[in-house]
Amino acid sequence: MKPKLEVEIGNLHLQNPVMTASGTFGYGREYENFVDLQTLGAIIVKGISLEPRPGNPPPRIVETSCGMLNAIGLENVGLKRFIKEKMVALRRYHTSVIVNILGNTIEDYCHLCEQLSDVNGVSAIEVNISCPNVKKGGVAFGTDAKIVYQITGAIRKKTDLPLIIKLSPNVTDITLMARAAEEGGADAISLINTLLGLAIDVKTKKPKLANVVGGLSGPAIKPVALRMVWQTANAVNVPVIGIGGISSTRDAIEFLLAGASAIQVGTANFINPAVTGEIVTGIHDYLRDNDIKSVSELVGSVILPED
Amino acid sequence: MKPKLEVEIGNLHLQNPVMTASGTFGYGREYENFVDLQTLGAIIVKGISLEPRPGNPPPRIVETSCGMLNAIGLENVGLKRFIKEKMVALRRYHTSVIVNILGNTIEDYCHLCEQLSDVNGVSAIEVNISCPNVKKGGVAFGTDAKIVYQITGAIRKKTDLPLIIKLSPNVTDITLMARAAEEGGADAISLINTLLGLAIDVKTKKPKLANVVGGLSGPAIKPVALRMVWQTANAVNVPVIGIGGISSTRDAIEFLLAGASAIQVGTANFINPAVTGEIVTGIHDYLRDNDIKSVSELVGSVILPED
Amino acid sequence: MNQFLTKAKILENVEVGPNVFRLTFEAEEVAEAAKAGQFVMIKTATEASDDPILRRPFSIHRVDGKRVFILYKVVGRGTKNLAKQQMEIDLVGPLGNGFTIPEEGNVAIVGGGLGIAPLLFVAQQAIRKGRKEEEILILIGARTSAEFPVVDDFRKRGLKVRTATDDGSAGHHGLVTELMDMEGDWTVMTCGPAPMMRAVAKRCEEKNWDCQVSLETTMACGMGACLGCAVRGKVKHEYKHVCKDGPVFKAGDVCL
Amino acid sequence: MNQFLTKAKILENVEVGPNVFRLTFEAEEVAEAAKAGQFVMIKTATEASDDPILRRPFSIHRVDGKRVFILYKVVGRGTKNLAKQQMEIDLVGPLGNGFTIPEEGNVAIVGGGLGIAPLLFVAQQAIRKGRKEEEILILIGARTSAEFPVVDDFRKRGLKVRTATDDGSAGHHGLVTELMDMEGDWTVMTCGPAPMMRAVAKRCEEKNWDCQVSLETTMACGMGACLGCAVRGKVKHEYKHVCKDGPVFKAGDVCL
Ligand SMILES: Cc1cc2nc3c(=O)[nH]c(=O)nc-3n(C[C@H](O)[C@H](O)[C@H](O)COP(=O)(O)OP(=O)(O)OC[C@H]3O[C@@H](n4cnc5c(N)ncnc54)[C@H](O)[C@@H]3O)c2cc1C
Ligand SMILES: Cc1cc2nc3c(=O)[nH]c(=O)nc-3n(C[C@H](O)[C@H](O)[C@H](O)COP(=O)(O)OP(=O)(O)OC[C@H]3O[C@@H](n4cnc5c(N)ncnc54)[C@H](O)[C@@H]3O)c2cc1C
Ligand SMILES: Cc1cc2nc3c(=O)[nH]c(=O)nc-3n(C[C@H](O)[C@H](O)[C@H](O)COP(=O)(O)O)c2cc1C
Ligand SMILES: Cc1cc2nc3c(=O)[nH]c(=O)nc-3n(C[C@H](O)[C@H](O)[C@H](O)COP(=O)(O)O)c2cc1C
Ligand code: FES
Ligand code: FES
Repeated sequence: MKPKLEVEIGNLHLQNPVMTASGTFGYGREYENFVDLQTLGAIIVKGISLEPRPGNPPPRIVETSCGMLNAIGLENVGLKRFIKEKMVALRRYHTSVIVNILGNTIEDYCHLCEQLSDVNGVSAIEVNISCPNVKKGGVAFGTDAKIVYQITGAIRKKTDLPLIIKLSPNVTDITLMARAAEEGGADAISLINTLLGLAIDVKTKKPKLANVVGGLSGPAIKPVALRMVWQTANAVNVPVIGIGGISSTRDAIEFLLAGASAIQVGTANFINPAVTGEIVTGIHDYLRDNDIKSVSELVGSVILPED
Repeated sequence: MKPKLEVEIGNLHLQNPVMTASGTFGYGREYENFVDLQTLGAIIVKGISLEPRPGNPPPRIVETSCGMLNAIGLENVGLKRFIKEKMVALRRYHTSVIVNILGNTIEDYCHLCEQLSDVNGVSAIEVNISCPNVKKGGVAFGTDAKIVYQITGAIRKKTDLPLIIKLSPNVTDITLMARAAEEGGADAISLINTLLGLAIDVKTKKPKLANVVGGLSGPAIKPVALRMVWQTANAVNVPVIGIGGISSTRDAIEFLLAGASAIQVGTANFINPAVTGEIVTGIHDYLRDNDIKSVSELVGSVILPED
Repeated sequence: MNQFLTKAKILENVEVGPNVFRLTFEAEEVAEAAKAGQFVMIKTATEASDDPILRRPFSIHRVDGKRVFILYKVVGRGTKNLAKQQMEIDLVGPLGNGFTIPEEGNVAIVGGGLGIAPLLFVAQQAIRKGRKEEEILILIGARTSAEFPVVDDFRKRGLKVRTATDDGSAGHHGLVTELMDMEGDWTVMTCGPAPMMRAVAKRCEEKNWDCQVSLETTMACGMGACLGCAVRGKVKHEYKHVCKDGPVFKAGDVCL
Repeated sequence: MNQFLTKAKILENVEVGPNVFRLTFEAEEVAEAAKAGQFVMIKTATEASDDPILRRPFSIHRVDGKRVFILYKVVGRGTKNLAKQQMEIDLVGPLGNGFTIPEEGNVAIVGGGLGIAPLLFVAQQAIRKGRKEEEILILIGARTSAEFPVVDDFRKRGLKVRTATDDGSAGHHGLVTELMDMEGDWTVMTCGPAPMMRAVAKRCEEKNWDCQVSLETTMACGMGACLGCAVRGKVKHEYKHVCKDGPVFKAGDVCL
């Protein structure tokens, strides 16, 4: 019997739990030579703001051990061009599209939400309250439980679309942020965004990124991400979407076992542009080989030691 | 002219800024086949508690991408045997010995401090308030600024030895913890301890560590450590000791540039048991090649972009 | 646009100059789709390793049937690893926009150091487009004569090559731009260190010649997804992306 | 104790059985210092890579002059990387405590699967200690006959070898412990999968034979510094460290 890959994230139905992490898959079509976009659970696009943003000056990326730092600075085409160009192209594929949004103020987020709610083809909204790169819209929102509650509540009123709050890992207790988002009305929590990091060039004595600090992603951060996903899944009742260093089917399964209802693949797209499709197949095969009928059976089924 | 490698950490004088991170160099002698212990800035020994601790059940370590998780569980010989056996052996070397301590209560820490203050050959005390492995002595102390202040103040009264408070990176704002330690009377701040992480075996569905979660160390965490060291060095007036993924001279220089007055080498000892000696030589050569007269000139000399 | 992810058999990976290697691999689809100036992204970590994590971009040096050639210099971790690989390589390509070879007029190819790598392919395509040997001029600069691994490859094709070295050990003693004393209308295609390309572009501006530059920058995805490969455009706060808008740009479109 | 950190020249790294490789390298100091049962820690990442980060422990299979032999099975990332190395390896050793070869009496060597790796060295040393061939008995178990890469190496030395396979494809059809029907006093040295070693230890206890087991566990440092390689001792909450207290233990001292 064919195992069931479908998952429900609130009232968002996905054909499988594999999504692309915002900012690592462009607006989707960049990867069409390597992945049949229609086989993905969802495409999450690069974070969109009300107005276009040019992003940070270069250098914007630097490689680290098993990871990378990025300070793209949330460069994006802005809401208008996104709707007019990118969304039109994406609608041709029969794949769920989740729009990641970012703003400088709660009002920005509310406007974005309102306007995206009417756009044909948008399946859900993921709210980036955690990007460390832009001073105003970044760290401040995502590291204070009160503000997380406030912003989620405000956006919640503006949309009936499934609402995913994406959390920053740069906090003492991730479960407080997750609970605040849940109480604010989030349909799901996604985590983690990047860890704040720094690299210095010892020859020039200058930071390797023009922005000085950047966000750490990739396999290096996987253990931290997995721990936070596990903690969060045990702390909230809404579904959790796992992100952080996922590069293989095995990684994806780890996150599902830890309690993630679905996963996102980020940096790994750069290393293997076909990886998302491979993970969809891989999860299917794992379920089949282990006689598991449905992904949902796997979710949270990690076996803890008794003591 | 020979560059000057000496550094002062409060009133602790070190012949150079290279130390061994607690828990990664045993009680020192384990490495005597590979490093001339007398060339090191200081040896920081495995964390010592009042009573011996057996540590956690196995498995205690698991490799991750460019890093490792450990849940040793603070196994150690206890204060008595440490003083009677390990310290006696260490005294034969003319190297500064810094004792890392841990406890379950503030009283434990105070007792340890008092008793170590009288031990011949102990150059300084490093207080581990950050180990994530043992429920009581770990996370709770190191992630609450009030408690950091309290514990530092209490210990401060018990010893005239240089007092180093070692911080946990699992916090929203590392500078708050650093300032609390400074206000409590710390002579120096060392950071970072390990990041809390998790790994799951997809075959058995069990966590790979018997303790479920463990501490992430190694090159994977270097960008996070460097960022926190930079933030902390800009926030406090006491010296900062940089730790986290340092595996080469270049890594060590990065930390010095970011503002660390000295550095500790941890996980890298496992990969290259001679690495600490190589870094001492490497820093010397870097100073010479760049016409820098003293390590202290390098400290904090990162060049930030103007904007 | 046709782009491929493939494991290609290595036919040869040999040192052809000091720390300069030529890698030859079999990748029919890539060879067929490739245009001069495009590049491939190569994974340099071994199959059982996650580090170095990012692929490395390399220009296509030339193609011959199913075979693709890369000319690269060992400068850091990735290229060190690459120099050890002898069985197969994992690559993505061809990526980016190539040089635009004009339908008529003279073509000057100006390379500096290893910047010469993509330029043999340019000459190859110019000839294929019907350009006569005498309409093509190759100018190559290097620090020293030891750094001319491909001069002979141009000459073998009957192309005029003039060289310049910083130390005078071969050709003109001085800068390669000092060789740009041609008359008439030229399209100049250049790749090399930034200061050299700046000088070439300046000379072209003075002469009113069309100038195409091939830029390098750190890349993560190589296909327009990460936005990491930004370089400054001519307008303030306008950025171009080397992997997607380039790597070949009109000199006037970017800050060199 | 003499321990060395060294880059050793690889003389051979070849497949000698299904996924089983024999690595031979030149490391005079290590060869001289080594005792049967000790191990080395090998870096499997390439020089320009941080991953896999931890060294991997491998028993010394045997030594011959300056040469050291390792017998290893490709099971994961580290051993996959190792199987590709052909120039030199970066190693630390010899580490740990070896087998204690008794001054007199019979010696039985019981290996399961690749657990046979350190045992050839035991036989070699027993002979060097003046033990006669007939005082040494080699018992080897495996799943199938394909997994006997070193049986001939024992026989070549004139040693008695009896084998057992789970599938009956060679030797006794059954467990290697079923071959432990010797009479008299024996010292038994064993290395192999945990269930097999448990069974061997149990048989030894019944017969009142001295039993030495060689344990495996994940290691980080290999030299007693990290305390990561703990195994349970016989007392509750007492742990032994494989790299320093072992890898060879008296069967009675550890929980198998
Ligand atoms: C479109 C494109 C085409 C290229 N074509 C070629 C080619 O044909 N032949 C060739 O030898 N190289 C080429 N390069 C440069 C090549 O990608 C780098 O040399 C390589 O990535 C270095 O990797 P590494 O790991 O060895 O060095 P690293 O360890 O990453 O870096 C070593 C040194 O090189 C510098 N460096 C790293 N990457 C780059 C880069 N992309 N550009 C400039 N400096 C860099 C670093 O700052 C550092 O100083 C090209 C780059 C681009 C963007
Ligand atoms: C003292 C000692 C001596 C050893 N001698 C030999 C030897 O002579 N020949 C040989 O082939 N192997 C030997 N081993 C085992 C060898 O170290 C492991 O097979 C190797 O570390 C696996 O590395 P890997 O990266 O290929 O596998 P990994 O990717 O790390 O793991 C692959 C699989 O092997 C398991 N595994 C990993 N490490 C060990 C381990 N140390 N013990 C048991 N299972 C493990 C993992 O759980 C996983 O299932 C020895 C181990 C020790 C501790
Ligand atoms: C180049 C880059 C750009 C990113 N841009 C965004 C973004 O616009 N919005 C967002 O919410 N997250 C962004 N992220 C974070 C990723 O979506 C993801 O949360 C993070 O990279 C961790 O996952 P990974 O380790 O799989 O990459 C970006 C990450 C990278 C590497
Ligand atoms: C195996 C192991 C044991 C450790 N034990 C201690 C300890 O007892 N006390 C302590 O303060 N830190 C301990 N640490 C943390 C290190 O001292 C260091 O802060 C951390 O590993 C980060 O540095 P690294 O990346 O260089 O290893 C331990 C780390 C490891 C890997
Ligand atoms: S390298 Fe990713 S957009 Fe250019
Ligand atoms: S492996 Fe480190 S103590 Fe044994």
